[in-house]
Amino acid sequence: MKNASATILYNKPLTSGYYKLGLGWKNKGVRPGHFVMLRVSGGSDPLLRRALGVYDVLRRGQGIELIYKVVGKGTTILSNMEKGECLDVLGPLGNGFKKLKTPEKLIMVAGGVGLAPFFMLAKEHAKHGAKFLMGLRTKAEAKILGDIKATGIKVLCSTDDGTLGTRGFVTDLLKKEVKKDSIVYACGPMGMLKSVAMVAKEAGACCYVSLEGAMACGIGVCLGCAVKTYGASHKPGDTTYNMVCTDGPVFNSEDILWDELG
Amino acid sequence: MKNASATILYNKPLTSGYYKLGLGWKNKGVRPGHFVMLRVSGGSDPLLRRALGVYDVLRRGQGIELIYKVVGKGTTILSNMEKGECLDVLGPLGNGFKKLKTPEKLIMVAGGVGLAPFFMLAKEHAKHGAKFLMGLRTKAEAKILGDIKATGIKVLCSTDDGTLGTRGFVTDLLKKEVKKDSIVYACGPMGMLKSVAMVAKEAGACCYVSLEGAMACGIGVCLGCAVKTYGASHKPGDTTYNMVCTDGPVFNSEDILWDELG
Amino acid sequence: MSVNLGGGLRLSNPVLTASGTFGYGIEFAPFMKLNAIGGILTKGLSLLPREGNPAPRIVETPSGMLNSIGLANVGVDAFINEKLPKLKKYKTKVIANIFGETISEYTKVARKLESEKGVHALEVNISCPNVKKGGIGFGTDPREAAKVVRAVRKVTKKHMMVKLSPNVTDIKLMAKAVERAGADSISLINTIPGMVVDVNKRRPMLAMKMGGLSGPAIKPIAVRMVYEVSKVVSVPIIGIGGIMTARDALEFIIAGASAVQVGTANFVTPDASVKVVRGIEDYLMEEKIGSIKKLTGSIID
Amino acid sequence: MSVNLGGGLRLSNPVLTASGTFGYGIEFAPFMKLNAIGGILTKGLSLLPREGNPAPRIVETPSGMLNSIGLANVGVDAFINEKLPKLKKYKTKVIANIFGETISEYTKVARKLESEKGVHALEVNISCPNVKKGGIGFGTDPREAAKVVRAVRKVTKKHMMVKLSPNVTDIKLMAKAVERAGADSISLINTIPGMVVDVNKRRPMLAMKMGGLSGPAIKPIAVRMVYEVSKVVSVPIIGIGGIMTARDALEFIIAGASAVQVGTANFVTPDASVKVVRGIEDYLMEEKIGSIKKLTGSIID
Ligand SMILES: Cc1cc2nc3c(=O)[nH]c(=O)nc-3n(C[C@H](O)[C@H](O)[C@H](O)COP(=O)(O)OP(=O)(O)OC[C@H]3O[C@@H](n4cnc5c(N)ncnc54)[C@H](O)[C@@H]3O)c2cc1C
Ligand SMILES: Cc1cc2nc3c(=O)[nH]c(=O)nc-3n(C[C@H](O)[C@H](O)[C@H](O)COP(=O)(O)OP(=O)(O)OC[C@H]3O[C@@H](n4cnc5c(N)ncnc54)[C@H](O)[C@@H]3O)c2cc1C
Ligand SMILES: Cc1cc2nc3c(=O)[nH]c(=O)nc-3n(C[C@H](O)[C@H](O)[C@H](O)COP(=O)(O)O)c2cc1C
Ligand SMILES: Cc1cc2nc3c(=O)[nH]c(=O)nc-3n(C[C@H](O)[C@H](O)[C@H](O)COP(=O)(O)O)c2cc1C
Ligand code: FES
Ligand code: FES
Repeated sequence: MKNASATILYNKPLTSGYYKLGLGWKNKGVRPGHFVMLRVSGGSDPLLRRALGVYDVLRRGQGIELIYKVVGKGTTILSNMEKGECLDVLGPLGNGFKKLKTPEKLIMVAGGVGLAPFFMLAKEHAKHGAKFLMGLRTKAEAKILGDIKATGIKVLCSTDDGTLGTRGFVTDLLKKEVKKDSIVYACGPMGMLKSVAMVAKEAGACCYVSLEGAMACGIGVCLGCAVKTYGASHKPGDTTYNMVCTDGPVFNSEDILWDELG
Repeated sequence: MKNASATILYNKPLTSGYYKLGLGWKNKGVRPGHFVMLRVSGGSDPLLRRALGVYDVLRRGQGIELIYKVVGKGTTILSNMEKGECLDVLGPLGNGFKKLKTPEKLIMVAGGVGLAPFFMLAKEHAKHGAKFLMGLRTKAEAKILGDIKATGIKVLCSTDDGTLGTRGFVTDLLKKEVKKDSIVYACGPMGMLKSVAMVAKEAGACCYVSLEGAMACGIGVCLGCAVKTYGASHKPGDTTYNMVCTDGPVFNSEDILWDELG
Repeated sequence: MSVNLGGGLRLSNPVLTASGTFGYGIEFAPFMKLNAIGGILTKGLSLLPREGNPAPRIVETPSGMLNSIGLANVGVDAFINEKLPKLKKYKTKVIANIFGETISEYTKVARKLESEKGVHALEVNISCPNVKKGGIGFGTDPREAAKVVRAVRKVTKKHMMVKLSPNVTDIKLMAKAVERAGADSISLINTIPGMVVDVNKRRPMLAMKMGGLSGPAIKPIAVRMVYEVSKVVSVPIIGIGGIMTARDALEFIIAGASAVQVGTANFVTPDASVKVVRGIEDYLMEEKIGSIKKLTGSIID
Repeated sequence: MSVNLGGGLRLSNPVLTASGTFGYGIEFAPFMKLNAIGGILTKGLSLLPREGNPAPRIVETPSGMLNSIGLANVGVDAFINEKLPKLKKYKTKVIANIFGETISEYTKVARKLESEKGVHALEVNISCPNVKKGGIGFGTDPREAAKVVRAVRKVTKKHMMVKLSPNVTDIKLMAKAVERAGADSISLINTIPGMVVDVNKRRPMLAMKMGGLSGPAIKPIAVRMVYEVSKVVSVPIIGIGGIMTARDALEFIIAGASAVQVGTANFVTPDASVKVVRGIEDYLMEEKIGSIKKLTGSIID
């Protein structure tokens, strides 16, 4: 874990507001599900760093690659930065996804930019027969799937408008694919994660979700990114707060009090 | 007077932190001494616009050229902007220098980036025998004089370190050049302007100075850029505040209460 | 988009410009249609002209600025004779912001404006932090505030808006006091006292040492105060503080404001107020909300 | 660079880290030398562990942020048993920030810490705006504040720093009250209550509706309050509020602070506090100033 200045190697638009960002930032031990926090301005507007998942490790740990979607002030500034510019990167942060004993049972479920933590897993587990389910809004966005498809993993898509794959929600795909012994890893909008957790639960499958939460520090000190979880006993009364940045962002979906989430 | 988005035509470093900025910004009636206010950030840090004098009018009023020195947050951001980017420009603002009846008597005195309002005057009055006195820190900065020298106007330089022209202050040059019927126009740091005003006064010459002052609006409404001036009677008790942005930035040096200036 | 603030003041839309940030109105005619906004607050008017404070009077701060203008203004007479006539050709409402160092100065200024048809309402500034002798005492003590408001109430039949200072422990007490004393509406917030030090010179940046903080930096404080006040008064509230965009204005309206004032933003973007009007219109359309009234205080809390 | 704050507290330099922004200290060891700063303020400690408020707990604002963490902490016992031992190997001073919902809770926490050698001072937080029942009453009433301070004074021989809330009409009255009640030093400011509205959902952004504003946005207010307080008390003042750089810290020191606390900046740049230390050193050297003491309150006003 470190905070260090990184040089932008490339920062290229993919499609529909998605960008791919390469950073010269030495690292070791980065695992799928880890994230970093970027400082996108030298001034105080915006003040806080932005959290982005690590998409890939470059050049044997000499750099990292991220995928982001432009949604607000910080990501807009980021999208205007150019090759050669520098920015502060704090990381690697978070717990990451667990190492799998039965990777052939893995079903990854991603919504939009939620695919970020799965590229490394796809590379690793394509050969084991893991599956990748992706929810998109429309066919045009499918360009962000290029890398993942190239791993040879089995990819199934849903789109809101039916222009690619099944029309509807990615959870509809999951319903068909999930089995009792599946291991579901999910990342995407809160609403999607909640549905994924329910589908997995109904099927009796294990489910891990990568959560998002408003963050100030990323290192467990501001206590801002709290998420309500069940304590060890898992009884209704026994609840506590966990921090998305250090206890997560990956949680066992059974531990989350879903109704308490924004 | 208008506020309109302008495209950056070029933004090139000159020397020692000085930049030349070309803006596609239609205008008419811009005169020497006018200034504009640039919005260098879309966000709120920095919040306020930055004032820069108009250096030249481009392409028959299709654009303007400015010269600026990087001194702080706003000018640093500006220096990182690139050709093709847009920014809001408010102007032309201020009163500008008066039209001259006897341009052959004109002595322009500039300190550093204070040369900005004089290039247009130099172009116009080189042929009339006007003079241009310039105070620099060191020879390396002389590159910013290129355009003005090219007008053929008589240029005299002083440098702090003696590497070019006379060693010392530009006011030492002025002392030698100024006559009773001279018309002195000056722009530069406050300390320099004060000395220029004194030298001119001693010589019995007319002196107009272009002042700087912390500005929020540039259009006379915030009342922030006040400068204390003598009233019509010019008696010690009869003083008032003028606004640098609308009553100035060019003032008759006799009207200023110099001791009240920061 | 029209809004009835009661006491005879109806605005074509809920966007006003804040006192001291819009001159006497006419200065903005080159940049925008003055009729596109609900109304204009004048620079604070006093009985006699005031020169204001020594310079420097302003300094930038993170997402904000400090000012110590010192309530410089042409005086109420010159306003009536020289400024007001120029505003007559516009339909936008003119609200005169008034202040005094004594209660009798307040009432004298109010009386002079009473017969002016071109003045549609008064905003009583009990809160300016820049005048040593003046406003601040009224602005931070509910009883003193009530005295001023009652006195002005007696001499004006126009809509009387009362502008509060944020520089108090409990803004609700101030709001209740001025409501009881006869305010038709309450506007808040004025600037927050602040200071910047010039580290090189080891002096305050402002000649008067302190100034009033305005701009986006204070917005969360202002929204909170509007929300608090909306729970305890029944007169309309006008939200002020750091409004740069329509979304900022909507925060205030949803939190409880019937109208808003755009201040510092006028310096940054001269037609900021018009953009706020348009943005609110768009929002109402997109969200299918019939009127501003329905949005006011619609916060789910 | 060393600073004697009296009451037995001597710092190797005037830079501390603010409570609630530096965890229990040890979390920052990967990013900086903890010994490079004068001291560490712990997260606010209560008698029993506290879970804190529902999420969302933070939201960004222009040049600032709101938090409604709700004083979540491990409790004083767990602090002593689990956190404090890890800090023992560092030479930096450890100052325990304490709070309670009643006076007896304050004194109980203070008593538990009294015998801990690793705790070099207490900071009594009378000002946290996030606890409904708790701090705020003490923080905005001079008499209530004095009661808490006197009570803690009786049970501690350690240096007692008292932390003030800015949410008052006159900060000078609060400062004088806690000085008289036995404070060895006064730290200010805590956060300012604020609110952000989610315009799409028409809800407050924070689950608790309001939170405390921190960061550069509040710096001018904080500097002003430090300046005001420095004119009326004789105990040392510790400046807090929006310090991101050495120049920010120097503003506070020149205005009257003997030391400073770096808060929100720790989130943005984990080693911000060390950079502040170095920047102050450079400044003293360049300006040929022999000690921080000479700089404190050196403002030409
Ligand atoms: C652990 C983690 C991993 C993430 N990985 C990715 C990724 O790989 N690619 C990607 O595009 N996005 C990712 N996000 C979301 C990303 O952080 C936000 O989209 C981004 O912060 C938005 O910033 P903004 O200034 O553009 O938006 P604004 O809406 O202007 O941001 C305002 C504030 O809200 C916060 N915020 C806004 N959206 C989110 C969000 N969804 N989650 C958390 N905080 C938010 C911002 O950080 C900021 O503080 C991740 C978030 C987390 C917590
Ligand atoms: C009428 C006028 C014409 C000017 N013309 C030129 C020009 O042609 N070329 C040029 O390089 N500079 C010019 N200046 C000065 C220029 O405005 C400042 O250098 C610039 O604002 C500095 O901004 P900053 O953010 O880089 O510095 P910072 O120091 O970070 O600025 C902080 C604040 O102080 C204000 N400020 C800082 N320096 C000055 C100054 N000297 N005068 C007024 N306000 C200041 C800024 O506007 C800002 O609000 C002019 C100033 C005025 C008033
Ligand atoms: C330069 C300046 C001058 C002001 N003058 C006055 C004034 O004369 N009377 C008054 O009631 N408020 C005055 N104000 C306060 C504003 O009307 C407004 O309440 C405050 O600036 C907060 O809004 P903002 O953040 O949108 O600027 C002034 C503000 C500024 C910045
Ligand atoms: C997330 C967060 C948590 C805080 N928790 C505490 C606390 O437990 N006790 C306390 O006295 N102050 C607390 N504060 C206030 C800070 O110590 C400090 O007074 C305030 O943030 C202003 O400084 P800054 O602008 O540098 O952050 C907290 C501030 C933040 C941002
Ligand atoms: S972001 Fe600060 S604790 Fe998680
Ligand atoms: S800058 Fe606003 S009056 Fe001159």
